[in-house]
Amino acid sequence: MDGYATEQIVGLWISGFLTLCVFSFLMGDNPFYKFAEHVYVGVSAGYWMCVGYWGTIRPEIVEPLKAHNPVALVPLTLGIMLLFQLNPKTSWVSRWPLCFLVGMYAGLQIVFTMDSMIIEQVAASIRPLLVWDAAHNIDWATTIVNWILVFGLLTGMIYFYFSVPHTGVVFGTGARIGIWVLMIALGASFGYTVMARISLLIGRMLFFRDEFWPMVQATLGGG
Amino acid sequence: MLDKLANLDRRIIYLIVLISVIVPLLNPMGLKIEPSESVAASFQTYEDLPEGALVLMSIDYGPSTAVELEPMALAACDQLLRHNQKVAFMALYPEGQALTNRLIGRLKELYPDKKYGIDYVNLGYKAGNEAVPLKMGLDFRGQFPTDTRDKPLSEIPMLRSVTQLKQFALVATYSAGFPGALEHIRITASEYGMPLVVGTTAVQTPQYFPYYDSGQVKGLIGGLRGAAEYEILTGFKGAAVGGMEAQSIAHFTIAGLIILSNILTFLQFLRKEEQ
Amino acid sequence: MGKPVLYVTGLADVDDIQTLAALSILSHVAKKTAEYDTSILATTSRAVTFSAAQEVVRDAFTIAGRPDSFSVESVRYISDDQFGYAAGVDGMMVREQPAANFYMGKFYAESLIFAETGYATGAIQIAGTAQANQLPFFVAACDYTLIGEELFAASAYLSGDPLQVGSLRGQDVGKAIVMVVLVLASFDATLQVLFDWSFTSYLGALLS
Amino acid sequence: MKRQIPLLITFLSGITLVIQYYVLPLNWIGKTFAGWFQAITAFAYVLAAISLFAVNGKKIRDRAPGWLYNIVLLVSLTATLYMGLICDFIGLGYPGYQPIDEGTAFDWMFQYIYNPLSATMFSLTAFFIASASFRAFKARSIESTLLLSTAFIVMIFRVPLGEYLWLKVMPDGWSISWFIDTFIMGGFNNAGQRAIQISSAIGLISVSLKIILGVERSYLGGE
Repeated sequence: MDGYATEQIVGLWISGFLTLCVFSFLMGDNPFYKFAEHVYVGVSAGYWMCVGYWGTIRPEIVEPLKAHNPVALVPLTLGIMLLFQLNPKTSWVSRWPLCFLVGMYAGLQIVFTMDSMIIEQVAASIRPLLVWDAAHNIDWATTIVNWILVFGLLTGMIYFYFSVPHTGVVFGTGARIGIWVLMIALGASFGYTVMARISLLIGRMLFFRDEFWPMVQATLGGG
Repeated sequence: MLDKLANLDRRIIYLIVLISVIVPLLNPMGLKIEPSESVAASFQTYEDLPEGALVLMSIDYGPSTAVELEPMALAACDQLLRHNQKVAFMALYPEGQALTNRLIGRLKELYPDKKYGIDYVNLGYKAGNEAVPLKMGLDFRGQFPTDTRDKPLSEIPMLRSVTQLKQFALVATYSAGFPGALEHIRITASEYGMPLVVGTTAVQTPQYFPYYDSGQVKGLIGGLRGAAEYEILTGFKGAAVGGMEAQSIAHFTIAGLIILSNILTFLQFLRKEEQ
Repeated sequence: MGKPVLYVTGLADVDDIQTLAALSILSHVAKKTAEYDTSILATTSRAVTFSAAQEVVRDAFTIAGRPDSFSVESVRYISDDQFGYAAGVDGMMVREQPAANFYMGKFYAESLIFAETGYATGAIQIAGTAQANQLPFFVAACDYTLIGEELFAASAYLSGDPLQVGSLRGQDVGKAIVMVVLVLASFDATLQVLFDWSFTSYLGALLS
Repeated sequence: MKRQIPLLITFLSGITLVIQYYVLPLNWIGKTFAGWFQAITAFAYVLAAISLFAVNGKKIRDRAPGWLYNIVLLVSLTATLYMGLICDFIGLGYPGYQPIDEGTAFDWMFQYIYNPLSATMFSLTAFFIASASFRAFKARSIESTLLLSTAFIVMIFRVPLGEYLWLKVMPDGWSISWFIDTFIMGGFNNAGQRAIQISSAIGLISVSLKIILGVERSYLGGE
């Protein structure tokens, strides 16, 4: 029937209805929005659990146990202990798996932060403060960028240096320039965030233009 | 009059934004888009891949950011399949697995002759955030024993000989947040030395620019704008280019709102001075 | 007397470091409001954060010597949902007309809704978060904003706990090393460009 | 006892992970720990779904205000779990396929219910950013003026219309996108972002050390 399978038609009508329910929040909180919100919370929690089971619990625990591999008992017991958090009286039991997660998470941060987020970033900011271009006179653009990179990072770090009051020549002006550099960086991030938020709305309008409306025309308008 | 305009009702502003997005979508102006350097670098990284290369694509975004990231992933997959290279999908984001299904559905339409298991495969989602790239680098087959159809890697033609992460020519992550690009940068790229291309939302682009500047990331594609540039570079007819006009008008509207509001505040300030 | 002080903690639970910093700052703010006998309204979006916040405010009032003026109503759980939390806190802002709004902790897109309504009610607004992509909005809309690490520095400083302040000192040593290396290495690279000679290349030649 | 053993677990799991990273023959420990970490995180999703049943069940029993919505939530949660998990347990699933794969009812639910709800929920932020831009974003200090003017430049000239108008007005030697790429993003943004990220990376390592050594215990919550 004009290229749309029935479950696609039903699906698109439901999607259209739910999209309008969520948009109704703009008119103020109302039953349609509350309905859509609660469906969303229920469906997303269900989705995460199903994908978590098939993706991780089954291969990490269920299958090794079927193959009589006792090591899988450890994550199983730690996992079940996590469920004790539901009842306040036995919630102390859930601390054991929680501590394993938090301890390992802390270990991961120590191991994988130093190199990629500090050393390589500082190395990339080390730039010569004067650059010649091919014809051996000053390449102004790169020199200025290098100055911004080196002294921008330096003053930015001074702004985040807390054990000395931000007064006086070095720390006073340093922190002052530092906050200005941060403000320009945050300004750029503001511009990009506006771009992101608007494209979310464009995405929903594209849904109506490219998926929902053609289906309605195909089925109701007789094509 | 001044005060009434200053605290305009929210709903009127919502209406203005809605109109500024809908009108350009209904009649596109066809403005030219200039690809930027970091997007051209990502395109080139894919282009330089050898014939029949194997790429690991990590789909780390959810439905809320699919509008920005799906066009990028689709254009890249189109580029790979056109050069009959192979792509294995994985996901650090739970919703990534279902969105990979959607990508595969589109690829089936575009390339009916390409087969699941020979040209593309879905290894699915693994919980555990950073622990996934950590284990994947130590023992790839241990982290992904089967694909989402429970077929062991040894029975999948394109992955039969693959046991280590190093056997992939390139890793690409299309990431909306945590877990995603930062985990791949810190572990997959920095730790295991894999070449990495990052596609991300416009919100996170400024945060990842330093990693492109330091060379830890081979290419960076940012937001719907980056997706539109990538579509132009690969010549893929996607959704992103169409959205850019609406993006332009909406940006001008919001910039106008900020200016108007500051002018109004200034006028109110002047009037208070006179009293 | 007069208008209350509103203290909004972020969306994350106590397992997030930003929420812990928010609670430590809350205890200081609650102590101040107790001393000046103004009422405080603290809102939370997670059950565990709610119970922790109640403890913090009750202790603060007792330490300030006014255990009687602590009311259970002053700490409220609004909702787990992001926009439900935003709508709930907005309603309180419009009804209670607080004189000062604090937004401390981990915020996402709803930070806009708080800052906008808070601005419209004319309250003084102070925000603090380490969420990099929410900082621009707080800076643009609030009177003062704690940026990233400042949130943790403020909570350590206000808590007065020697361990916290000590670790702050330790982190500053790390930052000092980064600054010194940055300046010296850049200076060295400049020498390399100007005179085609630098300390590092000289050392390199010696060692090899 | 309730606090000593959990802190010991945090210490052991953190230290083991750091040691196995530097001592290469030991990195099979890293692999096993990573597997356990993944399994427990997946169990956290199970915990979230079960606690939803507990919280909403209680609200329905006590007829708390809006309990109808809680029924909607539980119905959508149970339906999702049925389609993604339970149907396979009771043998009504898809032979040879996981029930969450392409073309299944679960996949249909994701595409036509979860997807529009989640996408539209976040697209609301496009409206919020517009109203906040008008009502709250004032240039009140040097810092916010710097931020708003950079945001203005990025917003206007990072979109095709802006570039088009710039080319119309300015002599063609001056490319605005080159200026933004080189100075605003390449200079100030990289310097400012690095200042923020390096300071927070150092802070992250310090907090992780405090967690492993048991100095930072507040994640254990009350007694």
